[in-house]
Amino acid sequence: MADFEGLYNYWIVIVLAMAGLYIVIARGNLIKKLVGLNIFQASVFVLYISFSKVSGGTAPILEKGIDVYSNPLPHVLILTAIVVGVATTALGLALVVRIRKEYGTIEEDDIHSQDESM
Amino acid sequence: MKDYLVLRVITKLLVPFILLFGLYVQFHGDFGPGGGFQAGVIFAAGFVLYAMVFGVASAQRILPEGILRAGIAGGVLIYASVGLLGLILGENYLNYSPLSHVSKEGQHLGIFLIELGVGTTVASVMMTVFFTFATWREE
Amino acid sequence: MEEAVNIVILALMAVTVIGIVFIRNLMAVVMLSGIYSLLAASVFVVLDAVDVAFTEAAVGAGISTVLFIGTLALTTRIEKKPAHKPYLPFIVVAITGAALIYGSFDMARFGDAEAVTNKHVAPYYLENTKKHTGIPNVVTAVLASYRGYDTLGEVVVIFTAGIGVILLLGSWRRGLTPPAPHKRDEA
Amino acid sequence: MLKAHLPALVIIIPMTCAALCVLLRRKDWAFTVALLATWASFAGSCLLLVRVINEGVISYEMGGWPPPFGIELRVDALNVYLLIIVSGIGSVVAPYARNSLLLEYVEDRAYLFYSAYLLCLCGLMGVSITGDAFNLFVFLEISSLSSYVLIALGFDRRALTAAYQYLVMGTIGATFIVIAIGLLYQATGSLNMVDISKRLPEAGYDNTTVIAAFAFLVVGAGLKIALFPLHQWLPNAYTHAPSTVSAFLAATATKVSVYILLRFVFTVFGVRFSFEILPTATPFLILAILAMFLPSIVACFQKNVKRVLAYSSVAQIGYMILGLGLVSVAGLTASIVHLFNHALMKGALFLVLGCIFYRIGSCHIDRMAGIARQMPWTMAAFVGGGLSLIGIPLTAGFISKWYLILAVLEKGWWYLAVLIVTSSLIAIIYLWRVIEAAYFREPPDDLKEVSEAPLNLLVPAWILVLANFYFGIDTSISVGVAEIAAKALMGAG
Amino acid sequence: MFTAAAIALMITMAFAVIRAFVGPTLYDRILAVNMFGTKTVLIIAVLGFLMGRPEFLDIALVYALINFIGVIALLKYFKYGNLAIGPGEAPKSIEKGQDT
Repeated sequence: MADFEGLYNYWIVIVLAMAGLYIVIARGNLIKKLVGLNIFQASVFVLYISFSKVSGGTAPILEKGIDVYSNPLPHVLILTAIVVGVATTALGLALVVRIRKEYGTIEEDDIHSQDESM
Repeated sequence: MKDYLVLRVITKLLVPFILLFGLYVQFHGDFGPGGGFQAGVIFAAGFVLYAMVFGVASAQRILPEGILRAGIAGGVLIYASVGLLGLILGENYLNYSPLSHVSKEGQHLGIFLIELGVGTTVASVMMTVFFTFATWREE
Repeated sequence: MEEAVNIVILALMAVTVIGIVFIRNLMAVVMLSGIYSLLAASVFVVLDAVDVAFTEAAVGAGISTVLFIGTLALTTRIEKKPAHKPYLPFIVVAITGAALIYGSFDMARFGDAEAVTNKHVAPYYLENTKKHTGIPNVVTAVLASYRGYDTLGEVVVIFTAGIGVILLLGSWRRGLTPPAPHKRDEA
Repeated sequence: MLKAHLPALVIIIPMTCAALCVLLRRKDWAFTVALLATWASFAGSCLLLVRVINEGVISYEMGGWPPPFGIELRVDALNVYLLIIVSGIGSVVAPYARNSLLLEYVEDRAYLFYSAYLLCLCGLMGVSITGDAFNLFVFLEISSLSSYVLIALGFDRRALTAAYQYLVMGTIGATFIVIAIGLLYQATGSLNMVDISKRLPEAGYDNTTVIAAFAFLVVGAGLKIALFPLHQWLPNAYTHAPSTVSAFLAATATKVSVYILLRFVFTVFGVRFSFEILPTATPFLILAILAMFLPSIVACFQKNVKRVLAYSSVAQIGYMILGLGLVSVAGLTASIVHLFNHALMKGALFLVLGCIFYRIGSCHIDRMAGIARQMPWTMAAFVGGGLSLIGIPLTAGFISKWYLILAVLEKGWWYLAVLIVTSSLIAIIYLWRVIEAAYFREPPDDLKEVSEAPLNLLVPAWILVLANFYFGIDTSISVGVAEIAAKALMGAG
Repeated sequence: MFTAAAIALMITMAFAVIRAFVGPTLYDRILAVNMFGTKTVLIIAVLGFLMGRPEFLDIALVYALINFIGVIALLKYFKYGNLAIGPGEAPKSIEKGQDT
């Protein structure tokens, strides 16, 4: 299994991401779904950043006497992606608040049964 | 929240420092970690703290809705117009080099300005979103 | 040392996620997700992504948590017990995870300086940032100048979220009855 | 001077105007700004089309940084085709929005509605024009976030749950696309689409990372397209969204997502990788055929006409994917032409439904009984759009089916041609139910007094209906550009 | 020296996570979250020195701030069930019990 050395880091992150995705798909509570979405996205971000690490490198802030820097590009992408993520969360939560007002519940099953009885 | 003297005094002391720190992050982002987005969030966090301890109503006296909405749009406009400036000065959109006679200086100035735009929009949006959530009632 | 710290933090993240999956008290879930963000931010620090860590801490642990709490204040605190067994989601997640792990086989190994990711575009930024922009923080320079258009998009995304929240929640208190249809034009 | 900067300007104008709307805060000013912005970007797109036809591919370096280091806007025939669709529909729908019930509903926040509308337009156009994989994600999210908001503005409370469902599924889709882009970056070290496609052979076509990237991309884009088994969000979203929004999104949003799939599968991964190394053509064809039939059959049993049209949209996506799965210039031409024609017919039909909703406050098939007597022009427009949807000769819908059947026959798969015709017959069934109710049934008592829809709603709807007939006769632009685009896509591999 | 500190901090972080995990009451959890935040601040600072880039103290500062605000939000929610209330306004009671 020496071939896979250096991949374990990715694998842990992948498992974390999948746990997040599981929460999104399997749970019926609207807030919990959003928490899951956050975890899913945050884990994907960690995966991206893992790509950028260079052993022995340091943060890409140029300084005299340092030669090896980690790759700055994934950092930039993830900065943008985090912002997109929080924007999505804010909108999702606003929708949850409105849904709670209109339906009186934030459970998917209850909402379905209310819609069907209409 | 009128009984919590410690909290109120600490908050009063702390908020200016948080805002100052926000400004530091805004303008120091070129040299260390940080930048417009982070600064905007920290700046907003200062007001969020104030609003939580002294009530949203008093926070909104300092930053009324109109100013925040102008900030939301203003940041985007600052960013977009810095880009347009490059276009008017004969280069491609978002090229900051012609902002100064030395290309490097122009880039630096451009980055400074657009980070300002980012910070404005982010801070205004975060505060607006928080105020909206906090003051929303079911009836 | 860094590797070890990384592994320990990832393990803590795993524990946190397990907690989030099983705990039904939404308050605790939100708190744990805040912890998850803090841990992710620590991983970013260990992996040299300080700017990202900065943002994740401010956003994930700060603003997101406060917004979640604000929502809980307006809704409810306890999640209902799931009614049905989640076989299908489990299969979906297993397939997705397997695809990602399959995809990882040919990835550059963790920390490999010779990886193609670190050879093509990235060195250009590290070499030229100082010359082109005079800014030592490469991330800021790439963010604001080389990929400034992305950042413009990012600001617009935040702008969209802002007006979206106002549209959805701002002053609907007057009542939500939609306007009646106009059967004919009023004279 | 401005001509050189057109690729940037068509995006920047709606974006800046969206911010201006918020700053101006007056309903009428916001309306004027939005109208001018959509028209300006439509004019810009038309000029770009002329330039692309004359000069070939245009590359615009954002910020003056050469690709792959900076972000490149890359305009070829396919890009400009999408730009025309989005901005064209946007220009027709913007004046329509002014008098709809939606604006009365949002009242003093009308300016925010226009802002969100412009952002959605800007996001969709940004996706269509960019040459950078990650930038595509950013603009995709601008359009998605604004469409969640727009959908949630529907009058029914189910609009909220529909928007939430779309938000969750859309975000999963977008995150899958991000994963795919990350894997591609990991394999090639680049984010520029053209650069990635050049460097992929170096990474090796048996590279597991690239294969996984392909899978994530197809699923992610499939979620956004509402490709058949991943379509659950679409019927709810389009049914409960306000009519203006349904018309705009149904005509543009899924088209842009199909574009993402086309662009990645053909340009970035390349024909050789996507179809020769990986056996993906057959799965695409099977999904396409399922999508052509199952949602159509479901549509036949719906009571809400908007929902009928929404399911029909899912079915129509099947035709586009069918053309893609044929992997030939003819098939791709049919797909791309159908992007355009479907935008015209669905835009027209949803706008007509908006007119009906304005008068009777419902799109339920029983409430629409006998409506043709009170609103003859409106229902005539519906029939016109419906004919195009079915694919009657001399309409735009016929052109796309014609090319699709030609492409299928070129491969010698006559049974597929039979399937295409059969699925059109199903379209006759579900549209006939509506027409039968509107023309041959007695109206409900309380709706006998309804009068014709106001002109400012009727005119945009009729413009699109007439466009359906125009592009059913004169195909030089719609098919001509689509052919250039299809050849470029196939040749890129 | 810094390594030893980092290890010790890591262990305390693990304890804090476990406490947040098992509860049993929400106040235990809040305390755990608060303590966890403090430990993260410390570990970032320590890591900054370990990696030879002490300017990362900036990040530690942000953590400290954000953690403070987050905990205040939590506590305010528990006390008043709402985040907007100001001094002198009447608190709205929230549903009690069901804390686990």
